[in-house]
Amino acid sequence: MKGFDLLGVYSARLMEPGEQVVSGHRACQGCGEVLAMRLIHKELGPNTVTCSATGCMEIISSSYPDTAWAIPWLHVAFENAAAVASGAESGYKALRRKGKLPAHLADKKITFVGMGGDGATADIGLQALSGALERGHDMVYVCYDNEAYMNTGIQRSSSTPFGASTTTSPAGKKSIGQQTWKKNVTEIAAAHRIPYAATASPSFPFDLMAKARRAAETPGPAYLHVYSACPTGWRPASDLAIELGRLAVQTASFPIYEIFDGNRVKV
Amino acid sequence: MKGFDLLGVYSARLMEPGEQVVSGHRACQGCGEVLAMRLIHKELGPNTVTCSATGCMEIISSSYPDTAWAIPWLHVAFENAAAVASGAESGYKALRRKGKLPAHLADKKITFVGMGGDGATADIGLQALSGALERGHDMVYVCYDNEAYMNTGIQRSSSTPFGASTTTSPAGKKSIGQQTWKKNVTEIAAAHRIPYAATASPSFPFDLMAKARRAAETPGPAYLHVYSACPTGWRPASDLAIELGRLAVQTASFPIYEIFDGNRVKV
Amino acid sequence: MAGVEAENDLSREESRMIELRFHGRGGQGAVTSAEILATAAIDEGKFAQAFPSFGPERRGAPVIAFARIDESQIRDRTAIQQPDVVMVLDPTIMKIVKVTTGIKPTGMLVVNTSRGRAAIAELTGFTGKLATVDATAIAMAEIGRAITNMVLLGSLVKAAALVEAGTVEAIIDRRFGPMLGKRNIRAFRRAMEETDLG
Amino acid sequence: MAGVEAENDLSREESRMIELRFHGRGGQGAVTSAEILATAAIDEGKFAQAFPSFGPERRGAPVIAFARIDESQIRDRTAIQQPDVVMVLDPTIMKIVKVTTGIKPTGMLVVNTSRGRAAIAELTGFTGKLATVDATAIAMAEIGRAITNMVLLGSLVKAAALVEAGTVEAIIDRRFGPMLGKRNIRAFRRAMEETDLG
Amino acid sequence: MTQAFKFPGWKDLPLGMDILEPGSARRNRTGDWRSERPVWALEKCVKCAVCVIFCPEGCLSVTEEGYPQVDLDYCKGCGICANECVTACIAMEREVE
Amino acid sequence: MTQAFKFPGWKDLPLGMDILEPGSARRNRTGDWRSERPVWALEKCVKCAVCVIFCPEGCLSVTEEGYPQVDLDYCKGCGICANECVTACIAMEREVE
Amino acid sequence: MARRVGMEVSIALAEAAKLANVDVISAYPITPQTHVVEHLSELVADGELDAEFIPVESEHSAMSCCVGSSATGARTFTATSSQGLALMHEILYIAPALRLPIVMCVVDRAISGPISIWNDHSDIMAERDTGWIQTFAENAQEAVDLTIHAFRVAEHPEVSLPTIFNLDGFILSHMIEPVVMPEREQLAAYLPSFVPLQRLDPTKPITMGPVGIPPVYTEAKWTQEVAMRNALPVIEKCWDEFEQVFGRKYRSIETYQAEGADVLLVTMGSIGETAMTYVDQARASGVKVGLLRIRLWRPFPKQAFLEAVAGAKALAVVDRCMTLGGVGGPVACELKSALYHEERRPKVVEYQAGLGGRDIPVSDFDRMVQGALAVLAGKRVPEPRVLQVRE
Amino acid sequence: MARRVGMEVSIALAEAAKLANVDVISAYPITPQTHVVEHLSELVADGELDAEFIPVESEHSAMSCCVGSSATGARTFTATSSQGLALMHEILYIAPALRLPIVMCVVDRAISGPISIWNDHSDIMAERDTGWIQTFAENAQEAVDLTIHAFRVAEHPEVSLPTIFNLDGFILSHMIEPVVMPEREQLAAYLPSFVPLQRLDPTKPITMGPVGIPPVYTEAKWTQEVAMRNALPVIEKCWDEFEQVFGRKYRSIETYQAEGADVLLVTMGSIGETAMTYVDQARASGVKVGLLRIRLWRPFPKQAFLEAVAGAKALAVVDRCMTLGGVGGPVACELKSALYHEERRPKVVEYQAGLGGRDIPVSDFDRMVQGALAVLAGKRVPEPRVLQVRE
Ligand SMILES: Cc1ncc(C[n+]2csc(CCOP(=O)(O)OP(=O)(O)O)c2C)c(N)n1
Ligand SMILES: Cc1ncc(C[n+]2csc(CCOP(=O)(O)OP(=O)(O)O)c2C)c(N)n1
Ligand code: SF4
Ligand code: SF4
Ligand code: SF4
Ligand code: SF4
Ligand code: SF4
Ligand code: SF4
Ligand SMILES: [Mg+2]
Ligand SMILES: [Mg+2]
Repeated sequence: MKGFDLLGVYSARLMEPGEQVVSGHRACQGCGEVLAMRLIHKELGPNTVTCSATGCMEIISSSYPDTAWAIPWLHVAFENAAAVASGAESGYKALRRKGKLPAHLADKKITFVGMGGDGATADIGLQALSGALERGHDMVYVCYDNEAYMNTGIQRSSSTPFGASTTTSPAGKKSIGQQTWKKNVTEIAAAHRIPYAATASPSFPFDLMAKARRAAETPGPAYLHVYSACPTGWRPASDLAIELGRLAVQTASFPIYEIFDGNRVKV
Repeated sequence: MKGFDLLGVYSARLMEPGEQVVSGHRACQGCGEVLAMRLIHKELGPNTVTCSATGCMEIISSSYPDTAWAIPWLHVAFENAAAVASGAESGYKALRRKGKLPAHLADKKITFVGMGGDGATADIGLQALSGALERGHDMVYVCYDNEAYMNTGIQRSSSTPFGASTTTSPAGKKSIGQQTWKKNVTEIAAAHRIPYAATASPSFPFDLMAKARRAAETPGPAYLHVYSACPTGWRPASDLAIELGRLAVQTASFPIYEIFDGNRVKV
Repeated sequence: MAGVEAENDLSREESRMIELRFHGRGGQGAVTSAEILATAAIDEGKFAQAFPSFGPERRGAPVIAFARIDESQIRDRTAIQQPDVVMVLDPTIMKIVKVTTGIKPTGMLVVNTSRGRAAIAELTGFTGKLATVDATAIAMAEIGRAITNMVLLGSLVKAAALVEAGTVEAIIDRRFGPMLGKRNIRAFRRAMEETDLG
Repeated sequence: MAGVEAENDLSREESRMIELRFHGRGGQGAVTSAEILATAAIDEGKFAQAFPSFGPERRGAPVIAFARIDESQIRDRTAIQQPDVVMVLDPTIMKIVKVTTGIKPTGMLVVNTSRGRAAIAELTGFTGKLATVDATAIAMAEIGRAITNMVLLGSLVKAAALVEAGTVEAIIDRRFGPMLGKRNIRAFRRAMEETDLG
Repeated sequence: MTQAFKFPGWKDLPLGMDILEPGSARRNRTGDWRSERPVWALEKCVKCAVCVIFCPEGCLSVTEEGYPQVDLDYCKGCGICANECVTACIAMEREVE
Repeated sequence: MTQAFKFPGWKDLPLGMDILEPGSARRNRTGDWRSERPVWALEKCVKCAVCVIFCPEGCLSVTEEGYPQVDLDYCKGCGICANECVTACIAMEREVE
Repeated sequence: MARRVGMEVSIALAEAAKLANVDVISAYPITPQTHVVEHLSELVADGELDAEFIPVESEHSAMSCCVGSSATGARTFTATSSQGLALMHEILYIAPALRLPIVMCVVDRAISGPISIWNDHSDIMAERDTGWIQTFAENAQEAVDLTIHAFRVAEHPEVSLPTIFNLDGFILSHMIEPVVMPEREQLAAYLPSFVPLQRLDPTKPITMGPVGIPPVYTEAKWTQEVAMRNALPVIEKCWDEFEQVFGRKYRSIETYQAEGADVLLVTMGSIGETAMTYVDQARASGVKVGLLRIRLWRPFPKQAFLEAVAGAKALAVVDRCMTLGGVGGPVACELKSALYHEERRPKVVEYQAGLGGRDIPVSDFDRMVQGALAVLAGKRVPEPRVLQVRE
Repeated sequence: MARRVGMEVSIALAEAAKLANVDVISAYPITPQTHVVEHLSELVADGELDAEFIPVESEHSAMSCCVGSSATGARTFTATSSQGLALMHEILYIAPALRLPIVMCVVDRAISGPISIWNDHSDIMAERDTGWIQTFAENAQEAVDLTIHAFRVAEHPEVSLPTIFNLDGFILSHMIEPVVMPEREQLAAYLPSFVPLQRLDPTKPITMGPVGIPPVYTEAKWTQEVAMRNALPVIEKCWDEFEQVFGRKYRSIETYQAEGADVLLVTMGSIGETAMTYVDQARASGVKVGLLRIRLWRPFPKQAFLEAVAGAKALAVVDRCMTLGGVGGPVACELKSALYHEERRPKVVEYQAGLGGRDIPVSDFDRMVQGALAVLAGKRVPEPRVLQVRE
């Protein structure tokens, strides 16, 4: 049963139909990241506004004239998804309070999502994220962690694990590959004392979706760090994304857990 | 004895003479931040290269043609002191390894310091700091925390405590002042699993100086967060900086402690 | 508009611009006094400007501020090089700053001092109009702190009548609120009485 | 330089530039084959270019690559619109992409297929030179994976003799290292033998 | 070489180059990318829908009878469904020319 | 109104506008900022040097006899030394005109 | 009726933004912009302005938040200067491409290095390609009026472009001077509420900011250029309407004593006022000199400019910014480019002045005009010159 | 002897940086610059290049690290593109002010929005005021040669300025083409080791980057401008020396078939090669057209440019960037400015083309030249035109 518990197996068929990320996107064959993105947004549903960083998920879902998005979606740049989402959240907040929203939006509860890859989150967008968490916006930030800059060709990020060989941390005569330890953004986010932070993996889809929901329902900022296997960057066969994610969790090389108000809870 | 322990009292006179930050700087009367800067650099001594962020300490120490610095010192911008210091450290490292340093520098052990205010550290320079910590440069980063952007006129930072009134988080009919909780950069730094992180205050000068030394002697990145009372920004009389710092520590509103490799040690 | 007869000869023909420079220390309110003076002139329908010296000066350091008053629109924004009036809020400033730099020979020096006219005339070597007041004493007595900026404004109104006392008082009231406003107005009024115009 | 007699009539006069387009799927090595071809030409003293289609195409998606070969310096960097040669690395591509778009009537189509010339001629409607090879079969046999790019290069060298086999083999050897190099060279050679030029 | 979509002239570009049609990527038939296709031995299928949930393309759905069903217009042939199927009832078969 | 320093012409500006003289800020006599000055009743002084260490200006030093000594060229008169003195032997006195 | 008051210019324009009833302010402090945002924070804290004030952690995020906010249809305002503007640089190109009508106040300040908190135009000139509408204010009144005009123009359905109004740091921003504050009723008459042309709306989902692949990038940029060109008459029209409501008149290009002038001084920003003083003096002593002030810098009002200079024999152009290693300052460069193919082209004598807070006194204008007159008298046109360089 | 090899241009120039024995590389990946830094990482990982490779977390930090590194006297290299360059913007002004001879490869790419990974010059044009020396390469050989030249010039004691060499993204950076790789001995003969004029040295402490108060800011900027002007002859001299060592000749302004040309095409970057093809064809059919290529963009070689166009009746200038709402593209604007006061001025017909990765085929050059010929035949000079806008 590949570690997939029975309950899990049969609950799959209870899933609602309806997708916010539709077929026709241009992710690689067998991409674990796009699966995570699809499942999270499926769970969050149509009343979601997503602000995306540049990266694989942006490129493969929004090349004019094709969009894979069935919800309102905004891409601005690589390093500012959290800030853009803060702005969107604040815009709605102000308009709602001031009674300036059109009638059909006035009472709609909307989930605001900022999302990016590990590069967009742990590196170039860390500050925008920290600012958004600190200010306390009511939003969910999702990091898809495939442990490198995949969109630009498998360069190292600070989320690349020690020893991994990437195009900018290649193994060579004088180097074993990545020379630094994986930055733990979830811990960093939790150090902001936000109400909710969690790690997850699409290999455990119901867990992932439940966490997405919890993140959305938490008032204030929530952070979701999703381990996303990337067959292109990791170079295994294209059918292994789920298996690899499951393995990472089961061997605790990527533990999944939740942190409420800074206090860690294992799952 | 104002909480100053006896040992401390009498060790003051054992201090070495020699200053790296000289008189004639333009800090306000009674500035606690410049005191912290002076003491730290006094301890680190002449073989130090300091890279400074824009802020009070930069402006008051380096207005052409006046410099308060007796060590090599470089200011580039507000948000990048940690990156600039990384660069300087790497430059020396490469030149030394390649035998390219002039003879008089070849064997000199140099301490590389990046420094900035709480704004430069917790806000606009957080990412540069995170990057530097993650990459593992052998350097010391010092944050002078006076809990607001003082250089530009007492605007809030993410290090401003909850409820404090600043020019951009003013108390008013609809606001109590700062609406967010103080960001804990020391915890964030420690979440990077760096070998040494500590908090300190110039009100406890020997503790501060000992930590500065420990930070410098730690191989790899060290982070020092220094509570720095600012009479101009906090609006008390000009003779209270030391007293206020002492109070903050003693009431645990600003606890001082050390964290080695991510494990907290109270002092 | 300037209904009061000027007590001196700073000529007030149409469009004769008056330029003022204020000396004080960072944190002492030199800028505020320039500001209140200009606001008063504007409230009286005149044209006026006030501005600080644009530097990052710190608490304690000597600072300056400027004001201009005119009957017609003021188009000059450059620093004032040749002031008609120089105001010295802090007596200790004169030891370290040459406060008379650039002052017009026909100009006026308004000084906070406890030492009297003669001493100041000698110290500064200034031969034009001189107004002195022991502003620190007045401020300590009326406000309880050595914040002399409103006192000096009183002296100025007395000495040069660029604006009316009532206008200034209204602004002080608005700006400082009932408590502190009242004290400052008292200090302002005392200065109008106690200033020594020679 | 091109010492071997060309087996076809792609005219080789001085400065007649040959332009090639390669069709494959992301991850299949179309770019590599263009690159090796160009490098071989350069190693032989010719001028050549190779470049991918500059897009963010993902693994699995149809991709194209280009090459140009000439006796004199090549100054054109624009995309190739009218190729002399079109190489099809993956037989399934032809169902979804019109591989003959823009190809010169005098041009040549080199196709990986197990279905034989006639089927391809019919499928593509192309009436120019056609070279076919069951590259997938060769690759599976020699390399153990369906990586057909070196096989197709063999067919091309056989069909058009733009570069010498030895030059290509040397590059394959350099690039893939001893193990994989040897296998690819075997595949390359088999293609030179098994390619059907009609 | 084929570009089904006709790009609009500049006057017809939406403000800000927004894409106004949600999910317009559906026009992009990524089934073209496939070199292998999943084939079901439905007799072994327990209708658990695990394959459905794990498909990165979202191109699997559940029929009225509860069986999985693939939309080959989008299936890229990654093989995840086959690898994850709890009863191993999916096989990947090479696409023919 | 007084600017002791004569600014160099453009040709004399150092490369990159570096300041080549370490500690050149010493030319900046911040004693001018002072409106109060510290005055010592040395008879009460226990030579602990606590005042010295806490002076933000670094303008206190220790004499040969071990007593603190102020450099009034730089003392800004903040009063920290007076406030921190362990024996309260420092008084702040207003500067006279 | 509208009150005439003495007010610091920064405060006055913040009050104008309040009158515009902005919904979201996202800003980061930097000298000399600080008083603008500080006052806005106070207004929000006191409930005088109902808005979200987002205290971002950098200017990069300030502009990013503005983009997110504006995309929801909120009236969005920010302000910055110098290093802050430079840190926004990347995002400054994106806001106009997304056609988001953000309004930004740029308090112009020299750019580092060396670091300077004082005024010139080197910060804003670096953004001349970005696609923001840009105006320049000369005094308090203009700063207030241009604030209001900026919202009107930016959000105008025929425009929908972000708009910057510039004011000189300190020398204008920190001045206390008289200003007539508009009344709420006037605002209501002039500035309609913002009806966004696009919005992140779950009931009508759109995708904003997709990739501009080569078949479409050129067209996308061209639509931006066309939008800028089309904005020009709307901007003028909004000034006409402004005059009707408020009684004060603005034009893209404004002249002073230009009639019969042989030499026209060309300025942008607050030095225009000193230049007027100079022109008055020079005219009085018989020099045929006038003044041309560029109020609208982007889109550049080429036609109006050409008409305004038609009679002049020489222009003395003041740039507040250097193009290091370039042919001259950015404004002069552009003006010469605009004039290049004209039949009757004035000589253009270029000056770079007022850098990093150095005052441009009346005497400097005289030097400039004398330089231009010398050229008219037959002297070779000198290379662009930086004024007041100490030897 | 120097080997002629087929190599991807990015790899080739990374190899050139290796030959220059750089000490510190601090870079952040971005398409299409990636192959440059990837190859450098490999060289370092394999010990073929002894250098610190700093894998920064953003381009802002990349440039900041470069500043810190260069200030220690280390030979410092970086590379970027587009959004990355834009994110460095603030620091780009500071490196030249500090006179730090950093060398940067800019792989030119269009700037967002809309986001595009493809080539044009909108990224680099935004940095035309900053004070970096800037050259443009047209092919692999030039990219390699300009890499080496960049170090020579930047570190030249009479220059000491940071230097950018540009190459077009993809269309040049990703080409495999022939290149003659220099040999170590040649490098040794041409490029001396870096002797910094300033250094963060504890035995001789200096303060770098102090505040530029108004009495000194103007002078500081003027020294930068003078440094740029003085760099011009040194740059040319370094090309002369280059020719002596490597046998290849470069000039600030280069012409092709310019003699007797009525119309000169003006290009910058790799499209110059296609333009040559066009010129050959056009000449063959009797059109009197030539080509002028700007190799050195900063400092702008005004004199050489004026001499090169002296005989032409019209210029057809290609900008790879739009100045939205401006008078025209940045290159054309500057050229017209340079020509403004010349006695005999060619007509300048402006085109903006090749935006966001759109090819400029030979036929486009023909359209441009036809446009210029039409002007010579009496047609009004058209407004700047963007080519290939789909109606
Ligand atoms: C300022 C800036 N720098 C660099 C880039 C280039 N870039 C775009 S996406 C990307 C990597 C994305 O990595 P990650 O965030 O991990 O997402 P992934 O593609 O791996 O999902 C990079 C380096 C950019 N767009 N903008
Ligand atoms: C990019 C940028 N944004 C803003 C500024 C303006 N600025 C300079 S220093 C400063 C505040 C400094 O605050 P902090 O770091 O806490 O140091 P402090 O002055 O309080 O010691 C600000 C906002 C700047 N120089 N650069
Ligand atoms: S590169 Fe990796 S993360 Fe990106 S689309 Fe492909 S499989 Fe997914
Ligand atoms: S404002 Fe505060 S921190 Fe800054 S110099 Fe003054 S006292 Fe020190
Ligand atoms: S092969 Fe992959 S894409 Fe196709 S249905 Fe299975 S999981 Fe989905
Ligand atoms: S995973 Fe296998 S058993 Fe389950 S529904 Fe899919 S095909 Fe049937
Ligand atoms: S008053 Fe302040 S500055 Fe003066 S000596 Fe005492 S501590 Fe130092
Ligand atoms: S703190 Fe007091 S007792 Fe101690 S040395 Fe200073 S003056 Fe003497
Ligand atoms: Mg990633
Ligand atoms: Mg601070």
